Amino acid sequence: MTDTTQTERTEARASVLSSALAALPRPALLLAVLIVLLCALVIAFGPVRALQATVNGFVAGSYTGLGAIGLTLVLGVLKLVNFAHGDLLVTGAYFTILFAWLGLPLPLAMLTAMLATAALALATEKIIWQPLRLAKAGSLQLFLSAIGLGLVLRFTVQFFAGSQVRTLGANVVTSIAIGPLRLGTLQALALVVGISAMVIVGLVLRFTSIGKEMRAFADNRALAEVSGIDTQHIINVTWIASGFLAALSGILYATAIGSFNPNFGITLLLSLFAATVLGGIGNPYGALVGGLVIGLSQEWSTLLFNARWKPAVGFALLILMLMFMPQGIFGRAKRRS
Amino acid sequence: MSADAILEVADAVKDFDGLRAVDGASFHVERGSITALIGPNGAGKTTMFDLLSGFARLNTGTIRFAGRSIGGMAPHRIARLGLVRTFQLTRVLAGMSVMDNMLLAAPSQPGEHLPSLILGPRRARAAEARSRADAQALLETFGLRDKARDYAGALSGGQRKLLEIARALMTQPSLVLLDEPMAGVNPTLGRAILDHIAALREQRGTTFLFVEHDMDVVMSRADRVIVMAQGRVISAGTPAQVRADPAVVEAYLGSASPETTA
Amino acid sequence: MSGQVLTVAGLVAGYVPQVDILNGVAITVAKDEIVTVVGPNGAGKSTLLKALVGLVTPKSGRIALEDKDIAGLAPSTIVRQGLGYVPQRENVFETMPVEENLEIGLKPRRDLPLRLRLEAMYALFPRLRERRRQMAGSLSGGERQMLAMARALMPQPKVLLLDEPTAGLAPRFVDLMFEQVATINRSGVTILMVEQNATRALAMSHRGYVLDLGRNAYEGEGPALARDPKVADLYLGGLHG
Amino acid sequence: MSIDFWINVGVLAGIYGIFTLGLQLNAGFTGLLNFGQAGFMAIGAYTVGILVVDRGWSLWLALPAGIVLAVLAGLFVGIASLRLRSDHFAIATIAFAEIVRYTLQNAAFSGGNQGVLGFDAEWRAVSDWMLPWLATIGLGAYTQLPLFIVVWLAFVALLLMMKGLQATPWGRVLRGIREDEDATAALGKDVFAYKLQSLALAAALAAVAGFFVALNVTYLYPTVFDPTFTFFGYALLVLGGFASYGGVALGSVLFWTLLEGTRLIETSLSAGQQASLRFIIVGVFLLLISRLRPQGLLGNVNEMRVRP
Amino acid sequence: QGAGAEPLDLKIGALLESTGPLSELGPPAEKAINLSATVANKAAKDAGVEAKVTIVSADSQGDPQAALSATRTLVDKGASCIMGPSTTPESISVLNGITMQRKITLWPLASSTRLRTVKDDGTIYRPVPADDLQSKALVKAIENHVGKGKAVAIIFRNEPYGDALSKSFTTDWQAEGGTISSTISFDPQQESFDSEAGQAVDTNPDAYVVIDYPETYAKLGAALVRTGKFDAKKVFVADALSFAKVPDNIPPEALEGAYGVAGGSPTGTDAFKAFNKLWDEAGGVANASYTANSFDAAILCFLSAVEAGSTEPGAIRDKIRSVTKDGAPQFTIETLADAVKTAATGKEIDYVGVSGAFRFKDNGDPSSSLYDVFQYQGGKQVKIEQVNVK
Ligand SMILES: Nc1ncnc2c1ncn2[C@@H]1O[C@H](COP(=O)(O)OP(=O)(O)OP(=O)(O)O)[C@@H](O)[C@H]1O
Ligand SMILES: Nc1ncnc2c1ncn2[C@@H]1O[C@H](COP(=O)(O)OP(=O)(O)OP(=O)(O)O)[C@@H](O)[C@H]1O
Ligand SMILES: [Mg+2]
Ligand SMILES: [Mg+2]
Repeated sequence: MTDTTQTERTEARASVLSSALAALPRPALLLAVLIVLLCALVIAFGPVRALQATVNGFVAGSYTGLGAIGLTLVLGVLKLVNFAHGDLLVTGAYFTILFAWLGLPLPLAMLTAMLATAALALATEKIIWQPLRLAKAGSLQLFLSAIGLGLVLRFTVQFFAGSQVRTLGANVVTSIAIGPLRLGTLQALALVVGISAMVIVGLVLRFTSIGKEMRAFADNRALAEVSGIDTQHIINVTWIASGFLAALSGILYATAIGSFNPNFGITLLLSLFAATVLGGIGNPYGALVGGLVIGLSQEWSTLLFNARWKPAVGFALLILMLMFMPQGIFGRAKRRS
Repeated sequence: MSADAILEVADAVKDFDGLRAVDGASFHVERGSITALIGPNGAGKTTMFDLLSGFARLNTGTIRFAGRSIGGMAPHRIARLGLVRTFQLTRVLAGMSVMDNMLLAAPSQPGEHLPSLILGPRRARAAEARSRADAQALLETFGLRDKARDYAGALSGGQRKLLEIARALMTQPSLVLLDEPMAGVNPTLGRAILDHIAALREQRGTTFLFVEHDMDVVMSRADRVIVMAQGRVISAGTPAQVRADPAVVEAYLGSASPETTA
Repeated sequence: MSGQVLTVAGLVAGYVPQVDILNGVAITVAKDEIVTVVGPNGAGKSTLLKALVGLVTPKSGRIALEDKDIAGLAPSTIVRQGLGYVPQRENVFETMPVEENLEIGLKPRRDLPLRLRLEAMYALFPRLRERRRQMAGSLSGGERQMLAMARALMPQPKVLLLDEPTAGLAPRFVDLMFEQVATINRSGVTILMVEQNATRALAMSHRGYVLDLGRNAYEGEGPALARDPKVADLYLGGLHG
Repeated sequence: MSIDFWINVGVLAGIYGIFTLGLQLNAGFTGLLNFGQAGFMAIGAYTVGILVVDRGWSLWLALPAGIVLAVLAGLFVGIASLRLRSDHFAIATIAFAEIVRYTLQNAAFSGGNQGVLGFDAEWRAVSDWMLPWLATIGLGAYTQLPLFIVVWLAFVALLLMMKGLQATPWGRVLRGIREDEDATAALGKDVFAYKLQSLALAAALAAVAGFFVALNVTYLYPTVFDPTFTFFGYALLVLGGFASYGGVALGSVLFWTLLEGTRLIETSLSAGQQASLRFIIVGVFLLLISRLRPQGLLGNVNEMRVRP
Repeated sequence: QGAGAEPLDLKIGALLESTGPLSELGPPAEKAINLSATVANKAAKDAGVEAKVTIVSADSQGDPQAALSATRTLVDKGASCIMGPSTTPESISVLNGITMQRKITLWPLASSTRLRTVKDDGTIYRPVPADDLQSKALVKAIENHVGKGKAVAIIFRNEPYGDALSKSFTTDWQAEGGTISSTISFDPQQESFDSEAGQAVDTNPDAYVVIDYPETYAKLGAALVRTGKFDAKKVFVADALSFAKVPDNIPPEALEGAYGVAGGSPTGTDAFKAFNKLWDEAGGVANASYTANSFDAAILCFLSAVEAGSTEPGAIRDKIRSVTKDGAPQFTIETLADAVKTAATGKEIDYVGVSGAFRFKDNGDPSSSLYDVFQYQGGKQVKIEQVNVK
């Protein structure tokens, strides 16, 4: 008896708190928390160090976030844990090398590489994913195929290009000075492209007809089909977009980081997934915000701990955030009955 | 409140981001009765079931079941107390056979706990045999005998509903909440099931609270009827009383009162 | 055969290769008819509708929509030829707001003005207008059913397949739904409907079929079929009143 | 190629098999996407290493201690994150495993970057005791054979145990949770407690696998326990078949035969290209197998189809 | 014994990180070992000695477990010595698992002192100096070019190599009265290192010690330059960043003017130049760190086999000290044919490698205490001085 009333009382208290918090939309809440943290860091470490770490966090976050947009699309729309997504990034970067080597000027080589990667992504749909879908393969089965595809992509690249480190030759040492703060020129580019890509994809999903169809497909395939949506078209578009975005981020990554080998995709993959899930699967804003949160937490942590703990701190924060925002940043609760 | 109430709800309130789905509802259910909960679509009936079964948390108000306050209790604990529900949008365990769906619901299977499983495998097997017989009988009643070995995910819409009800009864509950048990069920089979429910009430004293839109069923089978509209209880009483209540006619029955359909 | 909007003959279909759920079903629906299919749970009624709309691929048999063979076509193609379908389960896009659900419904007919169609649907089901911004997944059972119906009506289909349209609806909406079905029918939409609320459905239908074990069991004029004592006893829960 | 080589493949198959039994219990039978299995393995293995080397414990005492610690870690992770949605749980467990790995790499108690060495003397004694005995049947030359035997004895025993457990009402509750945890809770099952048990048991299995990894490589080093281990585990799980313990054994043997057997392909390519080709072939095989048998070798195709 | 009895068909196993997290190390190591076979075969032919070297290679994947499998395939293919692997964990598992039992010499490029704590039965020979010597050379170099007792920032890649070397450097530097202004270790899997770079320059040290691989230094170096407060002339790199020519993925600004140390005092020798010429002529991947060491190790194995007149691993192992004999006639890569001729007669020789002279201690570590201090000038390694450490 007593313990029931006890739970009820704590229940009540918890609900007052949580309803106060729930009144704020979660992204706003998150923003508030981040700003408070930033202020604390500014007080503790001075504005220059704290703000520089913040700038660095944005850069790291934009690499991850941009890479995650294509991933979140495929995961959200096609329910496919694309373990090969990192390797699509790699393919994009190496296609650029290939086309530049064939004589195209670099910008043109990059554009061609993005188109080629999009075409490749579409080809994987025809060769691999479509048959599996028809066989009603479950998500873990798709995961296995994605592992296989990832191996094929990565090592095909390595077969032809070798595993030694490559560069696209961009100047990675110039930086923009904002007062005492420094931001690499190409890093700034990555940041801008990352945010633009997110906004564009977000707007397309939200407002355009194809975007709505994609969301409908993501929600319920059979119903989308009987609502007259050409589902195969949706799938194709999703792959093309995902391949294009993957190549875009792979190329940007290769350019801004300056050196890479065929492993960079697989190394990046875990953070891509983390950003995707944290932000809410299928949500491009979520992917970028998720990436930024991870980036910020890692870079901020270097103010407090030795940088060797940076990845661990990032992961620890990820767990904490998931515990406090069980729906993710942009996710929604589902009705249980 | 009535001394013989198995369930008492007082001033229950439930909000969903700005929308008040249950708005201070109070009612009680008498032990051993068959009570119908009716009301227009969106009245908050399913939400009320969610609150009763622990799937949603009350904002304010109290719920007492068999003398205990169960507001805020976890669903499994409420179920173990003997209050079991079915879902309006059916939730069968798709990747398990129909029989396994039933056996899972069997009450007090010692084999479900590792220590007793390891210490007394015999008892687990005996309980299993008993449950299997019970399940078989229920499936027979619910027209699912031939489907026992099929995956529940391969059932038709109505069959899912039937399995859901049978599974709830399998737990040998003292109070069953049925959310639109007859929707989608073939009327002939539906009658047999209603007969079975009536028999269970007679034999075991099981209490039933069910949401139903089929007024023939409500009027002919329920001892008491509770009417909800816009999150509140607007009327409660015998079928005849409720049917005569102008508020009910206005809010719910409309032209569809049984007189006009029969 | 002319005049038949929908012709199904010798239809055999199932979900897995080894098991046939439909064993040679034959039905016809003439233009402007309301035809109701009733039968026990698991008889294959939903499967029949799924086969018509292309979600289940027939193994053999003929399905024709106005003399065009549509067996084996993709659902989206079939739907664009003027077939509307309301599934029995999972019939709304749960993660999308009500209004977007309706918007998606209009896909097969890009020529119709969205605004007008939305207004028409909201006029039909005012409850949906109130809930237009709510996620469909959090609707109540009855609201959901209304949305499912409205979504299918958006593109003004020639033929409407309804799988238990009144399940879960409050009596007043059951009436409304049946009225709507009649109205829609009068406006030139042919209707094939599966109902467990069989007595009433048959009463308003031109013709009816009883399906059992994947086969035609009985057929006849709607009200007459409902009055047939054998049918009533075996399938309709006995005669009321 | 030589028997030694294949014995090694067998050892790996056995180790990954034990490891994946836990994943199968979690993912295949409870619906828990545990991607932190490598973390539990690391905890088990490092506990043994540290207790033996730093504390002077006997290996035989340290082994159960390793299991206990892994189970405690499983309970801890479970309590912290089992209430999360499945995709969040997957990411949270990966994060946990990575935290474990980085801690082991950066902390002092675990030898940090220099790892732990010299915990296996007692095992070597056993192995050396077995070798002459093996020599009597003409197998004395294979120094890895004792490990192979022990690994597979353990694997088969654990596999039978898990299979047996799964066939009980206890296992049925787990499957209920896999299908729909709310519906299972509505029937009175304490979903959380069962998930915890599932996770803790998987952690114990991971610890056992970790012991054998340690004995096989004779050295404890953090990157051995990186997430790739878990990904491989899932790969062979799916290869063998979802929700099938027999599939784990078959999948593991097939996977490792494939992965290591491709080393034997001889070409005139450069070493780098040869190595790439090997993984291309592995990748193509994985794609082919999942295309030809999407339910996995021993998976149930009907069960796969009824899932929404 | 020795000469002419039977033609020698020597198989040298190359345990390469062809795939996996360290796969950038694979191609240069592979090329170095292949070059050694070409050079050795030519020398044998010129010397008229019937000996042939073939390279058999396997992929260690940078992983102790995979390294075991890879080594087994090398053994099956008849390898008598094994070149590589690059990391301590791989080396230990391969040593304990295989090479020790079979008495096959293992030539790991790992420089961690941890390897010394393993009982290796005399099968380990390291063609690279262990960390404790190198750290002393770094101390000397900094003292010579920056001064004693100054503040040094250490930046290292968080791996056994960086970890161990940074520790011994810290001890050695502090023993000489110097201070460490900051020690920054970074995880190689990260994409950006701007915070790490910022921390390093923020302490405004007199010198930086950078213990890193080229692949990560390309990123870290760029980040250092981006801070705008970085002076590459203050940098002292450890041997993993020692190359004849700065690779083109490393921004020039990150290394121009930087100092470094190279064990065995190789830079500037004729052999070193000859090797680099050979490398460039062969085409393919650019030269990298440790290629000379891999090359030398393979040549040593070959010479030992010639000396032993056998490809039996145990026999080769016993002859390694006879081909690196102090006081015996010295030969280099340019006079390799003569070395083969002499060795074939069973006489002791002293092969002075591209990476310097070899003196192996009992534990198989090089005992050479000579180090070159070099500086990168115009993207090229230029020898500045030689230091002797004890
Ligand atoms: N999670 C939620 N978020 C927002 N609104 C909700 C949520 N759950 C329920 N509602 C709303 O609360 C109201 C009550 O819903 P409930 O399902 O209880 O109705 P009901 O009486 O069972 O109706 P029906 O007879 O149609 O099933 C509905 O208007 C519904 O849209
Ligand atoms: N996805 C499926 N896989 C395999 N079998 C199925 C599947 N769906 C339905 N079935 C089987 O097909 C038969 C007919 O199902 P169907 O849904 O057509 O019945 P129904 O007549 O619509 O019944 P209800 O009135 O209960 O909705 C049933 O026996 C059912 O078990
Ligand atoms: Mg309801
Ligand atoms: Mg049906």
